[in-house]
Amino acid sequence: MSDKIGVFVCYCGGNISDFVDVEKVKDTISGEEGVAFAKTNMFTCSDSAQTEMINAIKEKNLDGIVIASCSPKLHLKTFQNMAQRAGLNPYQYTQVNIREQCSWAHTHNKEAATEKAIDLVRAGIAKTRNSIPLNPLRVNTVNQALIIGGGISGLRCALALSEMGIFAHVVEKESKIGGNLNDIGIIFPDHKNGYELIEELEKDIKKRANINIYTNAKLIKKQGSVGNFECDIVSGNEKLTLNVGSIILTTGFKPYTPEPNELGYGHPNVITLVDFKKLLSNNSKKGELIFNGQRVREITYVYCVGSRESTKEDGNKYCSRYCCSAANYTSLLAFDIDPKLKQYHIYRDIRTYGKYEEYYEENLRRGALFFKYDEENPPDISSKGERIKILVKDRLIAKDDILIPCDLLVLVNGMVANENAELNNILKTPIGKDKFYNEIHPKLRPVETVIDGIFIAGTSQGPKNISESVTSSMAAASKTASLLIKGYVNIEPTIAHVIEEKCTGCKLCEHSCPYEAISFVNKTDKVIADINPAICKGCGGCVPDCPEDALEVLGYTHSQINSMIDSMLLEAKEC
Amino acid sequence: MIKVNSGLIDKIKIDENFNASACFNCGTCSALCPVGFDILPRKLFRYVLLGDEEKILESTDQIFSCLLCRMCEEQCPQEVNITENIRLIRSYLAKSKLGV
Amino acid sequence: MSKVGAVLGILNDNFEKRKTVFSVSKESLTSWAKDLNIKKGTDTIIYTGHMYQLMPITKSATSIYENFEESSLMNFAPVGRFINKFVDLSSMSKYAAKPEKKEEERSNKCLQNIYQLLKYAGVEAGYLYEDELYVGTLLYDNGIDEPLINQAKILNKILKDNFVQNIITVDPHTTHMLRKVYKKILPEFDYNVKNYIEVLYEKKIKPQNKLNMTLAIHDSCVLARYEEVIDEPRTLLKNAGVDYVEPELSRKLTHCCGGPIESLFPKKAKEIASKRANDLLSCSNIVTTMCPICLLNLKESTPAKDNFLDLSEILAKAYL
Amino acid sequence: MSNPKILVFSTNNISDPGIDLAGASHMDYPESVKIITVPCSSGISPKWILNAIKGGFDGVFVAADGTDCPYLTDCTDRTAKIVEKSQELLTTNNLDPRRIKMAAICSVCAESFASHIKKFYKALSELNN
Repeated sequence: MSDKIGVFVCYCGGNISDFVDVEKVKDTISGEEGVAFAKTNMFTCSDSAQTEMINAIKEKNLDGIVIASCSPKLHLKTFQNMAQRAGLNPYQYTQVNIREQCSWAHTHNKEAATEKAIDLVRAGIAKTRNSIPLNPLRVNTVNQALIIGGGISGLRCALALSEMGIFAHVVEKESKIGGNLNDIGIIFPDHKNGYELIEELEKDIKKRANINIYTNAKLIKKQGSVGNFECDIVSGNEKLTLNVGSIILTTGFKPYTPEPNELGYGHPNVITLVDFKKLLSNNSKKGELIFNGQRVREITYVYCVGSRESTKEDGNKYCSRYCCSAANYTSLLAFDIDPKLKQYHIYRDIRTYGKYEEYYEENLRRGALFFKYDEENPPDISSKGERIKILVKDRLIAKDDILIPCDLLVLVNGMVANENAELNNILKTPIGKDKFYNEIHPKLRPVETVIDGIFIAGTSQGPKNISESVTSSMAAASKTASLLIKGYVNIEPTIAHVIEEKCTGCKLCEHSCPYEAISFVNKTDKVIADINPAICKGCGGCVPDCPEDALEVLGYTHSQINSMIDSMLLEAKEC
Repeated sequence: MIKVNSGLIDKIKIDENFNASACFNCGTCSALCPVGFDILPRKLFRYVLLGDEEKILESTDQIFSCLLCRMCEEQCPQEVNITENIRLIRSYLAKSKLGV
Repeated sequence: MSKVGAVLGILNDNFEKRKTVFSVSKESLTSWAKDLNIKKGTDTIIYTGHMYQLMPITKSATSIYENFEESSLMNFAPVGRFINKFVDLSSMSKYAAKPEKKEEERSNKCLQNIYQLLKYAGVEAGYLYEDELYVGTLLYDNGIDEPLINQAKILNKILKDNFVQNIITVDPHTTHMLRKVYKKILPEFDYNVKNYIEVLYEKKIKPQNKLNMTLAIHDSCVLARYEEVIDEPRTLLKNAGVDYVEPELSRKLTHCCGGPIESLFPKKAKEIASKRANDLLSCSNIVTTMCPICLLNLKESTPAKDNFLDLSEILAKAYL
Repeated sequence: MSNPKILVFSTNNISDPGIDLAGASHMDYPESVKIITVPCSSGISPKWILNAIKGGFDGVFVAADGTDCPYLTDCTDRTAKIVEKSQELLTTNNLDPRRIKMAAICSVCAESFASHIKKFYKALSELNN
């Protein structure tokens, strides 16, 4: 509980004060319960203002502060650190957003905006008043990492960790490393065969003492938490326990397999892009493309197979991202073998983004023809012997139907997530609707999961091409390093806790935590719920499940929230 | 319905200058055309690329009414050799269809 | 056989049998040079390509054909082609085109001017007289390129026999054909080809009289867009004291005169020409052209015929 | 004249950035909208909602994480259940269950937030009359 609170209201140059009467806000809240000191600042985040605040905290013996300024997304950490420098517990600091959520939103009515700002500051004061000092949990870390998945992302990540002095264990479920790259054929943009790239990495890895590769291997058990996980793995017949500070999931994707008869799939002359790429890299005769002993002269590609299925129930809603570029690149590889080939691309949208647009342009120049279709009207596929006939509506010439006879139909199949049921059961990593792993924030925290110490990279988190996969695996490596190299890690203390005297041990909360942070313990005279602080994420998902209000999240306690609600209604009650 | 006839293009595309497939169908070519082509070059090229001989023959007068003035090429974002393409289509028609 | 096919057929047959598309006498092709004492051959020649000389008959032929276009007579065009193989239809039939004397004189004068201008610039050009051939633009543009290869071979031999190295052309189409097309269809056809406008510009000729006049410029599609000769005529006019006005569509974006389709679709050609002529006349009441086809088409599409002048006619006034 | 007071429950990672963006883009919405931020919309207690409306708020808007939730895959269902439970609580307390509204607001859903709030504001105004 804080009862000597300092409140600082920011002008933010004019960003706030142009639309909110900052002085009036300060004057009004000065008399609030618990407020010992109130002041305005031109720029609260400036060094001089921070020094002044530190002095005020020390001189006036303040035990809590409220700063009304911009969004906490910008300066929560800044001011928490400032509080700490002043000797205050950073969790007795509350930031009130009167810029993005007040002055900037209400530029037309200064009086009403000022009233709103007063209410918001009052709520902030109430929150600080009901706060308790919290201390982060410090955990020592092990300077080793476990990478699950020995494809390009995992291998490249292992090398990056090795270079930073972190021991990397790579667990690969297959008998050899390399994943999808082993049989993906020639890859863009460097025209190498996928397996050659893997061979290069393997050579490099063999030279290093701090990378261990386990094949035919899987994780069977995980205990512990961030900084110190205890992982049991089996590799072949061998069983071993690894102590690691972090886990990186690079479990990759599998190519979408069309359903029987989906766009003619099942007919011997209807194959997937992945199979076609294999065919191309095995085609030995220059000048002729041979399939099943027959020369191929006309090829049709149908795009978005297994991707962007917005109307299909349980369909893959996402774009598989790499396939437009890959199909266009493949078409060029085919032209390289036989420039006289006729190639027809039936697409929904061509997304050869970034540098790969040139593949599309080059296909246009080399005579490939493109036909756009929409999901509601997919091409109709029929066959007569070995010939495939594709009927598609052409939007370019008065919606005529076009019949394309060809020797080979290539289904440009997308990516789907590996199921990893056993692994997910052990790690509890959040999975999105699309079955790929979910990051905390796609832009701000793109390789972190809500489980501290578990990172995701490569196509395990969504469709990517190879360079994007490696980029994310580099990010996961550096996030791992920044976590482990210090030797210890602080865990946010804003997690769930049990109000012991209220808990009746009814166990209604038993299944509310998907991370299994809740267990039940014997406490003196009764069985009550208990939270494992290293596992709890602080989401509060368990809070509404408790009929006794015995569960709450520190920093968002029942008393804090209810007092905030009450303080916002103060004016209304006075009237 | 148009059945793709992949053989026709090989007869018309007798050299690399024929680059109708580079057209991405924006239609800019028609904007300043002095003739006011009834059939847009992109549409004509599409028929050619698909091998629809009947549709091409229907457009004979149009094909021969092009001035070859290259106004369209000046605007074309894809650098399609529109007039040379038309000339080669004429060449095919004159030789194979019009009995010249 | 379609009408287009028939007309092209007549042109093709004429070209193969008579080496040109319209029948005109050899005398009328070379008469412009009669009193000029031009040497035959030599390393630098003026090459008319018959374009100026053909304009008078084209005018007469087109006006007849224009009346044909929508009449039932046109249905007999295929028959015409058949007869034409044996009898020179364009000169024998009762519909035969007969050039106007006045037009012939004007064309000849243009050529004479060009020759004199070159001479003034210090270029002593020779001429091939009756050995000169029509270069076949009309056929090539319509996709009939096979007889052209033969023509290119014949012309190449004539040029070699006359020790020619530099060719100065007088109209844009011949410039383009000899400079780009012939070279493409016959790689050994390798001459230094320039349009007379380029030559006069390079020689930096000085005017003898300053003209005090304003006119609108009509760029030729072939000269401006194909050959990128744009600033040269402007410099020559500016140096002569001419104040020129650019229509909205000019230089690289010049608007076609309609000429290229006059033999197949004269009505459409005239429509286009008349639109362009009006645009030009709204800029200035005098218009200059740089191609005999442009000149013919534009002037014939409007009552203000006399307001259209060939560039050589203006240059002659200032520089000769 | 009624000027409905609305309490918004918003979330740190997902809907708060969306509401911030609405402000940063100067999208106007009523000043009587106040915001309390929590970690996840699945952690809102129905009793808080009841307290807010009993105490004098005319409506509570839950700016839910929806499918973007970084913690819980079933966040939408959980939040919906909380809203349902809150509506029951209101009904038993003789309060109109229409005073609660929920919509998923993503981190860039500025426009959608402003329009939801305006609609809700209008509905509450009608309810108050």
